[in-house]
Amino acid sequence: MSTTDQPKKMTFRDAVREGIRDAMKKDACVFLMGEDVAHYGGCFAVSRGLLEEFGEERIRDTPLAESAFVGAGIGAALGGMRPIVEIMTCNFSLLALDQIMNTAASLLHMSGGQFNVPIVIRMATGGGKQLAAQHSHSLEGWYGHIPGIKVLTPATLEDGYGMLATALDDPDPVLIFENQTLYVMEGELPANPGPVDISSAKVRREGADVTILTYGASLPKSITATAKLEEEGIHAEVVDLRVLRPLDDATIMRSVAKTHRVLIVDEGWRSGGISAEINARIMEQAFYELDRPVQRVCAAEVPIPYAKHLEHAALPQVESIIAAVQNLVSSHHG
Amino acid sequence: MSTTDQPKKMTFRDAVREGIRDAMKKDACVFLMGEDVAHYGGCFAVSRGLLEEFGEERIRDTPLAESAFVGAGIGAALGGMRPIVEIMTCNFSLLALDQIMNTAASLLHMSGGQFNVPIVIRMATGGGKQLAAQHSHSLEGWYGHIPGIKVLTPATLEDGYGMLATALDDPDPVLIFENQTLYVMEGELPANPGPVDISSAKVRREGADVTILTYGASLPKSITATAKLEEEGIHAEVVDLRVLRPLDDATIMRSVAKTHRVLIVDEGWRSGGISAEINARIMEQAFYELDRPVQRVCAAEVPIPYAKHLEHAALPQVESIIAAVQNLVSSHHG
Amino acid sequence: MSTPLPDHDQARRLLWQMVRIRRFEEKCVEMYSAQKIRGFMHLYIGEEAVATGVIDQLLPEDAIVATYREHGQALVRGVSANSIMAEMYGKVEGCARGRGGSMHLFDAKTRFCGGNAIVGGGLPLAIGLALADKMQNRKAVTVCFFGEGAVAEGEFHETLNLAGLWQLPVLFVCENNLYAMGTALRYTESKMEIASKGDGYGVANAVVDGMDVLAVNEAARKAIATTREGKPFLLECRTYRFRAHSMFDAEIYRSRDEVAEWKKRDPITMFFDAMKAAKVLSDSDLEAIETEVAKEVDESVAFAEAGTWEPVSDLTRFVYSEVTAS
Amino acid sequence: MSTPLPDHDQARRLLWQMVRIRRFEEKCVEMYSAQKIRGFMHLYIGEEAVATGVIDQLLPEDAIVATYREHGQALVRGVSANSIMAEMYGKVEGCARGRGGSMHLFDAKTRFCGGNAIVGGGLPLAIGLALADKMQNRKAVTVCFFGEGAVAEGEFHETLNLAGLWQLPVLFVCENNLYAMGTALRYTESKMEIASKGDGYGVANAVVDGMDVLAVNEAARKAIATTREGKPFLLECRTYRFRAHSMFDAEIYRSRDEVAEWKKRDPITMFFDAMKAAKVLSDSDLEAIETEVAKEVDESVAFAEAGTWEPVSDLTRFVYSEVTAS
Ligand SMILES: Cc1ncc(C[n+]2csc(CCOP(=O)(O)OP(=O)(O)O)c2C)c(N)n1
Ligand SMILES: Cc1ncc(C[n+]2csc(CCOP(=O)(O)OP(=O)(O)O)c2C)c(N)n1
Ligand SMILES: [Mg+2]
Ligand SMILES: [Mg+2]
Repeated sequence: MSTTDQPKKMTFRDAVREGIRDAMKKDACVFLMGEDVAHYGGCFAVSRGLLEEFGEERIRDTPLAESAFVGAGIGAALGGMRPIVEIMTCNFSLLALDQIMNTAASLLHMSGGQFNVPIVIRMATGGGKQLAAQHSHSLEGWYGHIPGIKVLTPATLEDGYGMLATALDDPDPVLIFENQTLYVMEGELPANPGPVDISSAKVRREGADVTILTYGASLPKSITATAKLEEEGIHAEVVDLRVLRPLDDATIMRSVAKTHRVLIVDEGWRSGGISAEINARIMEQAFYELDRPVQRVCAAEVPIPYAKHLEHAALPQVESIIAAVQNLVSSHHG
Repeated sequence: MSTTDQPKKMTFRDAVREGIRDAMKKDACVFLMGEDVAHYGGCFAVSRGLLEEFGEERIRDTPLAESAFVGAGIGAALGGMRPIVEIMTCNFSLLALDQIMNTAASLLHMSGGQFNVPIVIRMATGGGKQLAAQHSHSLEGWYGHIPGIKVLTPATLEDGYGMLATALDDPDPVLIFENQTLYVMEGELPANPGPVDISSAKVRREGADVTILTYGASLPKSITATAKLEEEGIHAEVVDLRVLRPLDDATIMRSVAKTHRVLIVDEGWRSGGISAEINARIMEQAFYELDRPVQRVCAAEVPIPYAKHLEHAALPQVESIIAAVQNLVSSHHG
Repeated sequence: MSTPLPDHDQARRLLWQMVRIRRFEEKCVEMYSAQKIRGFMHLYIGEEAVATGVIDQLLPEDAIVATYREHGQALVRGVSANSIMAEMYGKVEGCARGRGGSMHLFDAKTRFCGGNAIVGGGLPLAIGLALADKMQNRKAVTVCFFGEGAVAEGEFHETLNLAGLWQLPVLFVCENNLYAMGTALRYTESKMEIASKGDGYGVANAVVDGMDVLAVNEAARKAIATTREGKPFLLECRTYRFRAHSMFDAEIYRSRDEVAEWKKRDPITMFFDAMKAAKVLSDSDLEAIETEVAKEVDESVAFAEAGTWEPVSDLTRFVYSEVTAS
Repeated sequence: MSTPLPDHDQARRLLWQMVRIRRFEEKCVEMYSAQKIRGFMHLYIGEEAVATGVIDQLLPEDAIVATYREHGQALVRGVSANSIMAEMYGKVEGCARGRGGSMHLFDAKTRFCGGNAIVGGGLPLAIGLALADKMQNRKAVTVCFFGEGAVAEGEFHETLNLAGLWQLPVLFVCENNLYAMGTALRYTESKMEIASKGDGYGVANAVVDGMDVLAVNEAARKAIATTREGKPFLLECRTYRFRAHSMFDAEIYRSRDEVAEWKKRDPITMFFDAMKAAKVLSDSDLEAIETEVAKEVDESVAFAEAGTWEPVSDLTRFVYSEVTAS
């Protein structure tokens, strides 16, 4: 086992790789398939080395055929395997969306409970690397609309490692969105890491003045922002949503009831993103707790541009988070 | 011309057909393509008779190849044509989503303003006909997340006829979602019908007590509900959203400021549907106008089942709208 | 009929299955008119020889992936007529609790993996099932039925390539009935030969007269022998649907003459006449079958009528599994 | 080189275009290292003969659809080196205002319809452009470039079928460089011959040595003659990329020997040596070209350096057109 008694320094990428490796060691039914996962070592080097360790059958390169290999993963799951299907990035997942929505998400209900689909689909998500419009989508929140799937967004090494294990144990389709910019994030994987729950949001930083609800790449940005805000005497609480479907309403509402002021930070496009749904739930469940209307910092509603300054302006940033919080806690009405 | 000086009795289906016919007569660059639009006469008989009138080139049957014929429509639009591409139902549009999001919606921005895409994509949407999970999606609200496209949801004969003309004049991609259950709706097409605006919501019924924001098949249901509510002395205003992207915030907020109580009725799944975005905008723009938290009546978060009673329970209905309104206007807090 | 004569048992079994499909679906039409069945319903009448001939060759461990036109496949596979009729009634006793209806028959016991209403949607699923069998060293095969209309979909291409590349035990059965809804093959395929498309993927293939149950049965036997050795196979069955595409089709796209012409090659009549001429079956066999089947069909209606509605409170059950992760 | 000898002008033009691509991209690498260029950048080095040979045969009214590996196509088509370099710098003077970067070069004037970063995504677009030309009775053709990796995508299949079915004037140019990122063709195609896949769609096809610019040029001439008559054509060019897939590729999937072997067939060297031997070109031609190209490339850097940033306030421009519906 690659797990140890000591916490280990590594990157988020390494943690995801360890998660895959340990899952494959534990269960012979687990296999990884996707474009360039084997001989190339994974587009983001996540699976580097795994081909040598597990062989071509279980670390399986696929042709560029997103619909067929995702569908094949669904079929393999029905057939008793525990496939981890990697779609290189969520931008290409649109090609497999029919299989995801019309098959994976629907099969159990539509078959009256007979055919559950224990597939895990991993994909990279997000912008920030100047990859332009067709390679910078953040679609995780949008996927959260689909009943029948679960949507995970790990943003810590522990989750990068542990969510996969839990997802593989889950009898239903689980989508894991790994933000591209997090792969290089360094941290410590706890000793003897294991599965983590995939049902709760987590308070990553306590604070009484304002709640920041966020996930993924916006989590570290939000944490950085709170340090700055602390200097100004603003104590912000940061909730890492972790799971976008099903949302953990209880943790969200608890924090709302504590701070009465809420900012949602989401790298997805604003209209109809996960930020909208959270707004609606707070409206429905905690309206009378609010001192101010909930605010959002999201991606601008544009295909994300290549130029650095434009891309920067299009995405949530530490500065925009700070400004939004300052505005929320200022004494005047919005 | 099929237009006349007299209003004409017809169905919504006929109105859409007249819209296509008149557009094709007016502009030789307009053509219709999609599965079964020609020799079959259209899955919902919308294009019945048009093959005989315009011939195989302009009423063009396609193979089952949603991605390629939608992409071909985009290319034809770039090449100076004004294609109307029919995707039989929105359920199958998932197969073309890459072309819609990554090409049609992105091209103009990504090319720095050089390549606009004047395509119109029509599709049927919605449940209510016992067609089960894979044939009952209501994805129009979900499509509203995508910058670069416009999303129309005609629910009157006038809009069924006129939105197409305006959409064809629009230089950018426009998606028109025609609710399946509306095709048989009877009404009058006004004399000399013409293009209608595709930027505004419309108050279809005035009322001072509560606002119902809705569109598509839920519009007639809402209107029916208000008649019942009227008997109880509840005066409900009904706003037909008409356009889900871009949303007409001004009309929405005007009604909110008038009634202070809002119900959104949407046949899409609740979480992350258009109802969520409207919630968020009211939160942001009219929070202090609200007497009560905004409420939603949406589709249950399930793949829509076949059995009539289950399907009925899964979708917004006159009764559920009435109950929600009653709850909203009742004197106690929700 | 160039295939060897079957023995009495085999002939009787094939005839019986075809008659079951025919009579069952005729009853479905009746029940549709009586508004007991709703939604889309696609009939297999005219195409019975295909499902019958193919599925007859399967073992219990094999899997089936079908389309929305799958009553025949389900019946032959052994999904009970009762549970299918109840499904179409929308009753909880149906093979999908009434949630799927005609287009979504499911039965885990017989590895009947549905009923899929997305054209081409079942193809990737089939190779996945086959991949699972292969990776777990099981000798099972997966049979995937689809119409000729599905051949134009990208998924056909992606799937056949993977099947050929990974040498997966899948039998692809193309039910070429010449029309996809109302669109004739000549409007949808630049090359109308379906079977030979397998060549482009290194997938062995054959064409068979889909109105001739013996020919289909024999072709399936050979194809499955290949498949069971771990090689994919594409079998094109040339057939015809005698009825409209679904219950909503005015059939303006084909002539009555064309339909009449094809009906002369009714798979049931043709087969029975040949077997009778060859003295393998007699009129009394057919009579007995008809009686037996009539009883089965009537019972299925009674069963469906007596069925119950799933409580509305169960609507949200099975969006996710009820067994939680261990 | 079995193709007829070109005259001096043609030979010079082909060499010049190839050298332009090579030197321009070498400069791009430099600028990438200097962090002036960011994001994904895919080099065409080694494959210059393909774009050069094909695009040389086009008329101004023809359209081009390319991939994310399209610097070469853009340059040969006449998109200015200045505007391409500025684009990669992210400057507003770039051919897409700096919004597209290396993967999304666009130029309406030359009907250069992009730069597409979705593998296979350009194929449907190309038949649509061709359909528009055909419906409007224009004699233009559309050329669609794509890698051999795209062949496995469903869109390849759907698109070739439509092109064959509707007889559309598209030249499909498959740049078969043997790898899709790090995945060798043998891991992705059950049948590795690309050109002959056209047969399945009734699309005429040919294979050509993609390292031999004259052979490509001649094959393209013939293919385009077919295309201009309204028939699609699939031209497979066997080539090789000398560099990594993108700037992020450790190239663990192929051996240095293999790369070295292919470099012996450098399209520029091979062509120049042959032309020199045939006395069509001389060293001084090459020198003049190098000087000319060096100047063009240097100027493009100066142009890009001098360029300006699009104001952030313009971020939301062109999500929708600025001209409103009339
Ligand atoms: C992806 C998709 N597109 C369109 C449809 C609508 N549709 C249902 S059946 C059908 C025709 C399919 O024809 P074919 O594959 O030949 O099968 P057949 O009905 O003839 O058995 C169409 C277009 C669909 N269900 N799925
Ligand atoms: C639909 C899609 N899937 C995956 C990718 C990631 N990707 C970019 S280039 C590439 C390899 C494509 O290879 P090929 O088509 O042979 O072109 P080449 O890069 O060799 O020129 C991959 C997998 C993508 N851009 N689009
Ligand atoms: Mg058919
Ligand atoms: Mg390649």
